[in-house]
Amino acid sequence: MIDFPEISWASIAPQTVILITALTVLAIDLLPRKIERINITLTALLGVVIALIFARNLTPAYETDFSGMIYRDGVSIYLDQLLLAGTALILLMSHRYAQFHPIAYGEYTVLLLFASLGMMTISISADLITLFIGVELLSLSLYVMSGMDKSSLSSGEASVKYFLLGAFSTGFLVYGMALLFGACRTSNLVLIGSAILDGGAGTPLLILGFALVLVGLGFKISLVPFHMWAPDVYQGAPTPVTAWIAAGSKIAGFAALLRIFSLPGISFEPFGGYWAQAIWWLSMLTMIIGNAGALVQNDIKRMLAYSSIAHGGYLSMAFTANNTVGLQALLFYLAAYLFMTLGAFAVVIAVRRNGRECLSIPDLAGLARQHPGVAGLMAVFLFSLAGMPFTAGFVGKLWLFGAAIQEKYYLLAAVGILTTLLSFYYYLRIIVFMYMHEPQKDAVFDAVPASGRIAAGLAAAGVLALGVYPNLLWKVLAAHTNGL
Amino acid sequence: MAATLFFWLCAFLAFFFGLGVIVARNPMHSALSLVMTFVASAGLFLLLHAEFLAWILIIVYSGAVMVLMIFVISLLNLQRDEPIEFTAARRWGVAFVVVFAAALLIYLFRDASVGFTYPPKPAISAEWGSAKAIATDLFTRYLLPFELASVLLTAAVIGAVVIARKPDPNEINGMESTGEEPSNQ
Amino acid sequence: MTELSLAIYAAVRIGVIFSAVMTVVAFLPWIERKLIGRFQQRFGPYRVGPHGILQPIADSIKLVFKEDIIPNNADRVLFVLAPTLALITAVMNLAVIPFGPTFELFGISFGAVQVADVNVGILYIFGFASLGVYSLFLAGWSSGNKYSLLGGLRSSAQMFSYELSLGLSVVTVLMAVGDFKLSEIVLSQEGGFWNWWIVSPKWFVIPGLLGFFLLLVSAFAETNRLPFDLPEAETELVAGYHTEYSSMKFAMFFMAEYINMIVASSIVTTLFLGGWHAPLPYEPFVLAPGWMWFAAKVFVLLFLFIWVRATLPRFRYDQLMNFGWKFMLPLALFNIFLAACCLLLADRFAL
Amino acid sequence: MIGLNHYLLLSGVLFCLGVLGVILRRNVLIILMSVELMLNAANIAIAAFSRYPLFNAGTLTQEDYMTAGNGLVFVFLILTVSAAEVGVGLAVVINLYRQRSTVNIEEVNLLQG
Repeated sequence: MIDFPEISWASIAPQTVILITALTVLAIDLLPRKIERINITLTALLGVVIALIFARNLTPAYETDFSGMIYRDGVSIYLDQLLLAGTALILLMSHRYAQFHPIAYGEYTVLLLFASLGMMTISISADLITLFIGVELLSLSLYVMSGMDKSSLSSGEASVKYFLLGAFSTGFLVYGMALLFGACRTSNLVLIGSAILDGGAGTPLLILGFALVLVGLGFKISLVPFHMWAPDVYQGAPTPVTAWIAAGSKIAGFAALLRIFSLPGISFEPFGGYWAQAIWWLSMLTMIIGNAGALVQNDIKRMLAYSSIAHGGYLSMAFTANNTVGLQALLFYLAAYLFMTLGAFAVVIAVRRNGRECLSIPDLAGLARQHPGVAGLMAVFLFSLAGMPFTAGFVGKLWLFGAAIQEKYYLLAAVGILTTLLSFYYYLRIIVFMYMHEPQKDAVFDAVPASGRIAAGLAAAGVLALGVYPNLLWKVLAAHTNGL
Repeated sequence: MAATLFFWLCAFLAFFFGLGVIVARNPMHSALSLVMTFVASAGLFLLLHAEFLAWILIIVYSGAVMVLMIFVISLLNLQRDEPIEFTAARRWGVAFVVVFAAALLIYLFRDASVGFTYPPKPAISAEWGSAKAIATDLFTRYLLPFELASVLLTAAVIGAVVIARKPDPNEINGMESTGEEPSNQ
Repeated sequence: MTELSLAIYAAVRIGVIFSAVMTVVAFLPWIERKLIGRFQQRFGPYRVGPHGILQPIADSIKLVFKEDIIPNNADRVLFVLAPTLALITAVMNLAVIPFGPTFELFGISFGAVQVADVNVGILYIFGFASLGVYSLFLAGWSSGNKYSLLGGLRSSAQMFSYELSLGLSVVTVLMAVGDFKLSEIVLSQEGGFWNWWIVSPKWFVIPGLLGFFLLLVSAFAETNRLPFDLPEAETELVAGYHTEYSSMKFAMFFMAEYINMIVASSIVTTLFLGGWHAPLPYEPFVLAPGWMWFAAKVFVLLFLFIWVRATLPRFRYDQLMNFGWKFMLPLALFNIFLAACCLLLADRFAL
Repeated sequence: MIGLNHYLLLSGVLFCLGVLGVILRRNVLIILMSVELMLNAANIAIAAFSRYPLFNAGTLTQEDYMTAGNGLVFVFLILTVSAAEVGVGLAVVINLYRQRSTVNIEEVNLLQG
């Protein structure tokens, strides 16, 4: 007989709750009676809220659990909360979206929850195996979700492109992990860390392994040479799915980078030298090409895709800086990025004209006349994405650039600031259209439903709160990053 | 001696059929080459004393996954592909991969920790690689990833069914209005 | 023992087992035709030799001398490969079947009547069975004939649908024995038919019976025998995947099918019917050598195969799929659960 | 005598073949197969690594590494996951084929900037 290990439910409580919620939704959806969409949404929201409560009550323990599989530190608790908040917002948006588009809502919700579960698995991983399964759970769910609108040719195309590039990147990720395993003969990140400190740093296997893992994860967070898929997938996928790819998948990707490149309990000093340099280039390229690409876009989703690529560049700056300030800035900026991106997408989903999505920028002309509230919220998100003062985006950027300057990466910070200035052009262009252009002929915007208002409002509250009182999060972050 | 021969046989087969996967014009031949690559890899696993994995590889990959793949190929009635065109971008891609491969192999050779003729691990028990050893690890230390893998399979089943089934006409027409052009079915 | 003598013993074992099975395979069609004739109140083969006993020889002469045709639009390599693969995978499976315990001849022990006692015997058999799927599919696909293609598609869909319940029905026995080794599984059923897994009190009979039923039905499906012979349904598909085959290539499929029948019966025997153990552990029964008991059980099962063929009509395709996925698979999963509960209970009360 | 490097070389070559396949081929299904080739290469590497010991372990002892992890479980889970991935991938491809009647990735080009 096998002696089963002690199971510490407490440390995976949020994940367990999300799993149970997903299965419950699946069971509800299987009931022979037709189920109203609102019931599915409410069930899922309830589960997410319960999980959020569990996540808030967790106390960080700076040691591995589940025989070395997970690491429940402050960072993971923080990321879990962030991802759960994001899931709740996406649920609200999807509810509105499914009213107009033929997606199988029950299965959609289940997959959405599974995707979130995958992301939350990444955030607690202390082992390459757990991390890999988390990445795959997240990716598989998102491949399917991006193809769920059967009435749309572009949705099918998006799912194929996302799948192919995603599978390709998985190949790199797995091979990289195989080499890491080979270099240290263990898949446990903590042990890999101690093996590196032990004198393993600089071995070819290790370098190659980390490089391939970086390529694999680079695809997932669309860092520049690996970003080709992002614009097409963002444009083609159903909008709430795009939002979750932009926000959730990117946060999860950075969580994976954090887990691998700053191994639990150890800073990445041992190989900081190699990684700072590699990520310096990636970050630079990403900022320049992401922002340049966004300049010429006319489709909002495509523009947001390039904007999200550019933000990946800002975020990865923290890995170059490779210090505590950088880590805190990264975690803060992830929260800011989550709220402003989801907010912008929430508005895009909420605003419709004659039942159709307004996907090109001129479509939004005159929005402020009819829906001043929604237009105002959109302006807040765009200002924050651009980095105007008093928004979360500003504080986050300041913090990130500060971390880079602290480590004397002046050129990187300068490029960051310049590209930020550049980005004002394309963000403000939307605001100009919303406020200063006459509406198009016979353009009447549909009424914006409550779910859309709530989602956008909550996101805006987050953006403004973090922008005006960054101390709210600062203390939490200081406490959570203590152990690193 | 026999083991050495067996290794070279499997290695040659794996390489030969691996090449077959990417050069065969007919998708069916590609798929069958992949099956043979998996069989050869299973041979390598046997040589590494990973008996259980070797058979799992054959049963799961050759027996289920690739049959599914072949099934799809013949359902879609795919004929021969166009020959590979070497555009400039592709030429660069090939050059990159070849350089990358050379770099990879040089790196591996340089590594002091992996000697060319290093003998197999002496301390490995007879149990190593058996179903029992893997099961014990899977149900104790790797319990969490194992459970997560089952969640992943659930997600994959749901996803595959949802996306591959024919759209229900009511599902499409019953909407208040569809945002984009209708599909061409 | 030196390596050389080991090799010689192994060669002897391979030779004996292979020739014995091939003899049975040669006469099985005759037995089948005779029996079916009787079931249908006619005589069956009667012309060649007494009671048609030389019919198999006549048939094989005919097959060898027939013209070997390869259709013009066939994929030539795969067309030739398919029947070879069918025969090879079938024969390979014979290697791990424990036909009998250690036997002695002229005072020399030849080891067990089994070519190789592989550690993961069950997986070995599943592995080759799953490779066998390709032979039928490739035969259908490479013929360049739509009936063949349909037959091939059907066979692969059917075989991997039923492979699931096949695998799951075996899991119950594996749980109880705790080993993949076929010889271990046989040894665990020592001492009378009440210890055989089909009725073992260790799990209160029911999971055993259920598992036996599931395995038997899946085995019928895996060997493409009636009522699961849709891949070659004459009335709809001419002859399915082997429509275009003639001469020796056809004979290979034919042989593979009969070997597969024998392998399937042997596996059922090994897993559920006590392998080469005598039904009663007492004097007159245990005197007969183990391989005889094994052969007797296999013949009973082969008779069952033929009996079913003579009795049941063919499934419709959708019925086949529904039966596999909606009945067999859930039942097999439930059976595993049941068996696990029974084993736990038995363990708790030290039965 | 076959050493670790033989396996690693083979695995590296197979990995590169997979990458080449993804770059060169335009048929979605063959791209998927090439990805499987890459994953298979990783599996061979991991299995080989767990069979051969670490040469220059520093203060960490051999036991530390042995208790650290079993690569075969890693391989097992990678097999599981990539099988699921193929399942989903084939479904996605079927969906594409229904909509467009093609599996050539170059003909799938509605979305452009």
